[in-house]
Amino acid sequence: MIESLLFYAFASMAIISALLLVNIRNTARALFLLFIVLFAMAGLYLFALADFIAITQILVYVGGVLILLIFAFMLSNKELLNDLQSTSKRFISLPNWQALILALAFLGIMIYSYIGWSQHMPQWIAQSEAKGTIILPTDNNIKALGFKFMTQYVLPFEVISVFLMMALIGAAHLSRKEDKE
Amino acid sequence: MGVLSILIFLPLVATLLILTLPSSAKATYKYIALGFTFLQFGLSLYLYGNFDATLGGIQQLDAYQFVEQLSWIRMDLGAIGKLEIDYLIGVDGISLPLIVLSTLVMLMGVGASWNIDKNPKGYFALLMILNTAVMGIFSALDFFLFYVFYEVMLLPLYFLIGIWGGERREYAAIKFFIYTLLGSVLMLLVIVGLYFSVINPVTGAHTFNMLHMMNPANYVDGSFFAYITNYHEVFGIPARLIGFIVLFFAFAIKVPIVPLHTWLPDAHVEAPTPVSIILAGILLKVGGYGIIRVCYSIFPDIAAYTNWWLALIGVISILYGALNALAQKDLKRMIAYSSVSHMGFVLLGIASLTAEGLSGAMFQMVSHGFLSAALFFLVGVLYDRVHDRYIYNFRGLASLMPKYTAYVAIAFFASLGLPGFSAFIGEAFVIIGAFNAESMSTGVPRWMAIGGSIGILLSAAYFLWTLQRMFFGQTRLKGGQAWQEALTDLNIREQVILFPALALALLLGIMPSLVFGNLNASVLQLIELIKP
Amino acid sequence: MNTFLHISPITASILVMLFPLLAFIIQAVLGKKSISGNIALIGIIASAVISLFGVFLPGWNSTSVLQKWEWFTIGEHTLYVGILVNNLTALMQLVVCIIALPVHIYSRAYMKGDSGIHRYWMYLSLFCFAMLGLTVSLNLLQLYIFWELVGFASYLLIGFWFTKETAVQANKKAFLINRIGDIGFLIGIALVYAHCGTLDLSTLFDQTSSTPLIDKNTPWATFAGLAFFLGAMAKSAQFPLHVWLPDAMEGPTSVSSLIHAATMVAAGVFLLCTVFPLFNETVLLVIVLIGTLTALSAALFALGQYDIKKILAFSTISQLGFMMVGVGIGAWDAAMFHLTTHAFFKCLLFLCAGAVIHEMAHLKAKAQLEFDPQDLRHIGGLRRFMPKTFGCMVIASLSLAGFPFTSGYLSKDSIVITAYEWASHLGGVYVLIPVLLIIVSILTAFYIGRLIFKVFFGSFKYRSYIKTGMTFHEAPNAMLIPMLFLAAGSLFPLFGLSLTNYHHTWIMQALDVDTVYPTLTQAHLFIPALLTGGAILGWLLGWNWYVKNKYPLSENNSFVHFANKQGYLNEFNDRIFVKGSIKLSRILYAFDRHVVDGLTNLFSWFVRQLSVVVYWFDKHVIDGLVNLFAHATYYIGHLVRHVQNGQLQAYLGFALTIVVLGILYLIIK
Amino acid sequence: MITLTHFLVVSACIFSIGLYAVLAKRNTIMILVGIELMINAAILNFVAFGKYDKINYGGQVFALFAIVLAAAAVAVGLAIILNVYRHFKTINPENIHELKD
Repeated sequence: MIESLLFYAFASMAIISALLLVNIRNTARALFLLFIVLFAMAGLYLFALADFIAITQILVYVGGVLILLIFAFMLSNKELLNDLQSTSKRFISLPNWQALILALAFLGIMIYSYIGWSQHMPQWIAQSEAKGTIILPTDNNIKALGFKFMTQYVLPFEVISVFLMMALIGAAHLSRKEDKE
Repeated sequence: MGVLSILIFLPLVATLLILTLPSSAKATYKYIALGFTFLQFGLSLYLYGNFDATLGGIQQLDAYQFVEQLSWIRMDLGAIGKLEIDYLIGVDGISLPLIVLSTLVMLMGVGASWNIDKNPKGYFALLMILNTAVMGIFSALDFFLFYVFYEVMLLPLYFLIGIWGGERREYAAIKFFIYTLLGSVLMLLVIVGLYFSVINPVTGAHTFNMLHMMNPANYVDGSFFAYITNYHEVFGIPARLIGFIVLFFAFAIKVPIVPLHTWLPDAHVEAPTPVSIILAGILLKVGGYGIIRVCYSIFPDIAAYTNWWLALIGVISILYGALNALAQKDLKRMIAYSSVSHMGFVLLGIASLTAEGLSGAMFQMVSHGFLSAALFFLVGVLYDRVHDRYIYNFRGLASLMPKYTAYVAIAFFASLGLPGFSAFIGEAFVIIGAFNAESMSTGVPRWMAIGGSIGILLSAAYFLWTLQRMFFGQTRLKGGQAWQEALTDLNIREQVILFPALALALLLGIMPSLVFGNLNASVLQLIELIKP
Repeated sequence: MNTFLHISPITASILVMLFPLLAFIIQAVLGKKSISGNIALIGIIASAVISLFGVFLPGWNSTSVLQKWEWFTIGEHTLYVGILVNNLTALMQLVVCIIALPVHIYSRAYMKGDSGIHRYWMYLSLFCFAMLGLTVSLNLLQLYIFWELVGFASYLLIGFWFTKETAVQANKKAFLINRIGDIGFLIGIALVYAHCGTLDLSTLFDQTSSTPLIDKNTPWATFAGLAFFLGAMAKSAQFPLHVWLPDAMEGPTSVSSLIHAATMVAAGVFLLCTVFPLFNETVLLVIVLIGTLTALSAALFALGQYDIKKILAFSTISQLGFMMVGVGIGAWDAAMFHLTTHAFFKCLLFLCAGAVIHEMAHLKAKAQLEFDPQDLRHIGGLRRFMPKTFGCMVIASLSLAGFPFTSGYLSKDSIVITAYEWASHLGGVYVLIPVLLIIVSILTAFYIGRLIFKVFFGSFKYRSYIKTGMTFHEAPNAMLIPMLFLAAGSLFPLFGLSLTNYHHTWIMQALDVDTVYPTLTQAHLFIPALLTGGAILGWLLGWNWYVKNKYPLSENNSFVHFANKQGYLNEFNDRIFVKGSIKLSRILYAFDRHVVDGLTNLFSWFVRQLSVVVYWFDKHVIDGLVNLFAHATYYIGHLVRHVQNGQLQAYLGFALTIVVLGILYLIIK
Repeated sequence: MITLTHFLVVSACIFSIGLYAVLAKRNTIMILVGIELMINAAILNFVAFGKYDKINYGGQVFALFAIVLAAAAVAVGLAIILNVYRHFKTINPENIHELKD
């Protein structure tokens, strides 16, 4: 019961914060709201029995991405701030309602299909439920994951590592000053 | 190339000459125009002198004189037959007086153009084209050729009024153009109808030859305009009647008759003096000539059938025009309306279908030709001096301009039909012919003749009233001293132009045989044609 | 016998015509020259001499001669111009010459010093030419031409002082009213031509041929007769077309005397005499009625006039009425006789009046007074100053009144007596005609008496000026001699030695017309007695009224006003005919401008509107379709172009929209 | 009981919000934020589904991969944004339409 309450609490926190995030004008605040959203999402991962993912989320996102965003934002000059302030004086501008409709359409479609699924789950889920091959709260996820990375997913793991490095190098390259030129 | 062709195309040479000369030589244009029209006048006198008055003409080609016939367009149109258009010109008693008149009026017109400053090159070139067209109309015997000249005539006039005219010249020019074009377009329809109804008896091809159209034997049986075996009807009206009415309509616009006359006052008022002269002197005659040459000769049966109505229109035109002239305050407009009235006599005379009436009508046309030319010229003299024509703005001009007044008085009295002047002979014989019509049982009742004679009274009324208002009494001018100085008496050039016209009016009034003599055979022939 | 013997009357009458014409042409060519008077005078003297010795004396009472030349051919008929000399034409021509000659002489003095004198002589010569041509014309059309030319010359002469407003009004009126008559004449000519095919007088009224060309009892003959009479009515100033003649007095007095008293106005009578064979009884009756009415009304109007010349004008009209009656009763010989005698005495009356007016005008100019020199009320007692003029005028007046020993006595009696005979032959109400004529005769005596008394008796209003050195004298010789000559002509011996019997005068003997009714001898006695007695009574009354100043009628008498205003005819004409036709013409012009031209303009407006509609259709529908394709293409392009707006979000949005749509499609499917 | 559907609904909401942010925001940083939201929604789905895959642990493994890639994307994205800003003096994507034809 308390589990459900917590889930709803996290879920509502994520959704409300996300809504606030997109509707707030101040980018700095928005970024902090994102912080909350990401925390709430991490909480939700926990309810999906993915503790390692939740921790990674906090580490990478909150600790890395978000800080990066805030720094990038803070580091860009004052004009950028002004520019941001001056834009979008309208609460809902014309493209906004288009975007809103599109977003709602997506939401509708997804909800519609999930409602469809709630009656009969995909076959593989039903199978795994029947076999009992579902992750249980008692399982050691981190160990299992470690095994998987090192065995079954070793190639993707390596590729993604290289990719990550490339991305970071690239980012560093891109964001360097080009005064000399 | 015969004399007649030279007469027709001489002005074209003048046009070319004028167009090729540089603008620096613009002083010579008028001399060129004058020289050529003078030459033309001489040629027309040559025609007059060598004319055999005993030959009738009308529908017999061998009775025409100075005939020139050339194949112009010959085209095999396959199933429709052969297209046969001739360059066929000739002169008979009907056209000869009008040709001589035209050359004379042209001469007057050129004389009156002496002071044209605005683009003389274009002006004289157009004038000479007009001259060619007019000569062509009066001598063409092929309907197609006639039509071509008829259309060519419109264009220069349009520009002459539209460019060299008065304040509302565009309006007047367009009105004139549309009116006349309406007539000629309708005429074209009938021409085509006639073409397909008539066959040249020699070649067997359809023909535009007017003389063939006058002969009942040349009509194809059952064709649209066929004479006897004709059952074609349009809205229940026989086809030949329709054809006649349409052609009459086309020429009646030119004459003009009431109620198709409204282009005339506007055109006259706005046109420059020389164009007014030519318009009144020649172009109105084209209408009368067309009725005689085309309507009456090609549709003699219908002519006999409809003449009551034509005479009625004539009488209405006489009275209506005269009464309107009485109401005018603009001198030129008054004379324009008087033209309507005087041309009504022409129609009445033609419709009477008597030798007297027809001759009278022809005579009236000739007489009105140079008299109206003289009248318009006289108005132009006044207008030249003070740029005003409003009758009430002048008073007592007789003390100021005695010579001018004398000329005006003579022209007025000649126009109102004072015996001894030509208009009298014309009007008197129209009236006599109209009276005679009942004896000849052509269907024109006598009350129309009486109605026409009341027109003579009214013409006296408006001319005398004008004379009294403008010329007699104590001198009083709207423009005051400035006008008094501007209103100089006639100069030599003006007198040289006016004198022959008025002298001719007197000469013809005393010796009408100068016209009647050449006319008579043709008129009798025409009467014969209409009443077989 | 004389030098003219070897000239035929035809040639002579052509010469008679040509001299004034020549004079006219010479003057017209020369223009303003002081000698123009001489030229005109020489012309008329030559004409008069030739007329008398070359035409009249040889031609009188011999068979009529004619000569014609081809004029022109029209249709199947040939018209001829020609000269016809018979008793009638020769007499008329002579009368014109004989009257014109003294008037020319008189004018030299009368018109002296006028600035437009050369025009005067020119016009006068033109008039003489036309009038003389009129008399001897053979062809009706030729006659008509001269007839109108006479009117034209009269127009010019009435309006001779063209700066005078009344004069130019009068000449216009004269010409227009004459025009009405001319139209009648022309219609008559046209009818005759239509039925007989010729206008040759000698052919038309050939007395010798057994079958006359004209059957005068046909309706058209009645109509033609009335038409000719209309012509004569206007020219001879018959009621109600007489209104121009009093106004025509605006011209110089010499002109009035020649044209508007003696010759031109008589041309109507002459015309009727010429075409007399055409008239049937209906027409003749109309002529009698109109003639009587004219004689009566004009005599009444004359009573109320104050202007000397207007009195004389009405007197002329009245006398012309007599002549018309003469024609109407069939006694056109009597009419011609009266015409002749009337020409003399009426011309004389005018010349005398002219002399008086001349002197009065001089006085007015010298004394710088402001009055109308023609007004009776300003004149009086002149017999002491102008005894010779007075004498002449008395003779003329007696003649006009029909006093014995004068020519007027003979001629007037001839008409009245014949009228009586005619009436008693017909009986009934026709008797009214001679009775009325007798009354008119007495009235004539009275009004001419009034004129004489007022002018020559009583006291002169401006006597005081004469005492102060202004001269007022007898007319100069140049004026007196013609007057004396005419005075002699107004007495009976010129026309026949018989004092009483007009049948014995040479004119009546020569022209003698056979009347259908018998001669009544007793009428020859009592009617002259009645006329003379009545005239004397009238004079006595007039003497009492005007000389002794016992005038019984008040100024405001409505009858006097009626007479003075000429029966309000002018006002009536002005209101009905002049205003009416001007109004009609205005209405018609408005109609022309607004309705006829309006229709044209409406039509053009309609066409223009139609073109606008068609253009709209073309632009919006036809071209619209084309444009629609273009626009649709463009719009689609534009729409698609928005997709390519370079904005990431938009691209994304579109992509996602498509995705959504795709999914929706899958779901629905 | 928290079922799969609960997770899916929450993830759908977050995804839509992220989508909205991506489409509607005038600020490139916020677009990045939106992308992050969408990625998070996807990760949530991964882990929610991953619950039923004990054998391969596919859901959680790929969730980790996704986090890593997201981090990389943000790094590169921010770098690009900064460059763009330098170049265009704005980070409003509406004003950046060099891609336009």
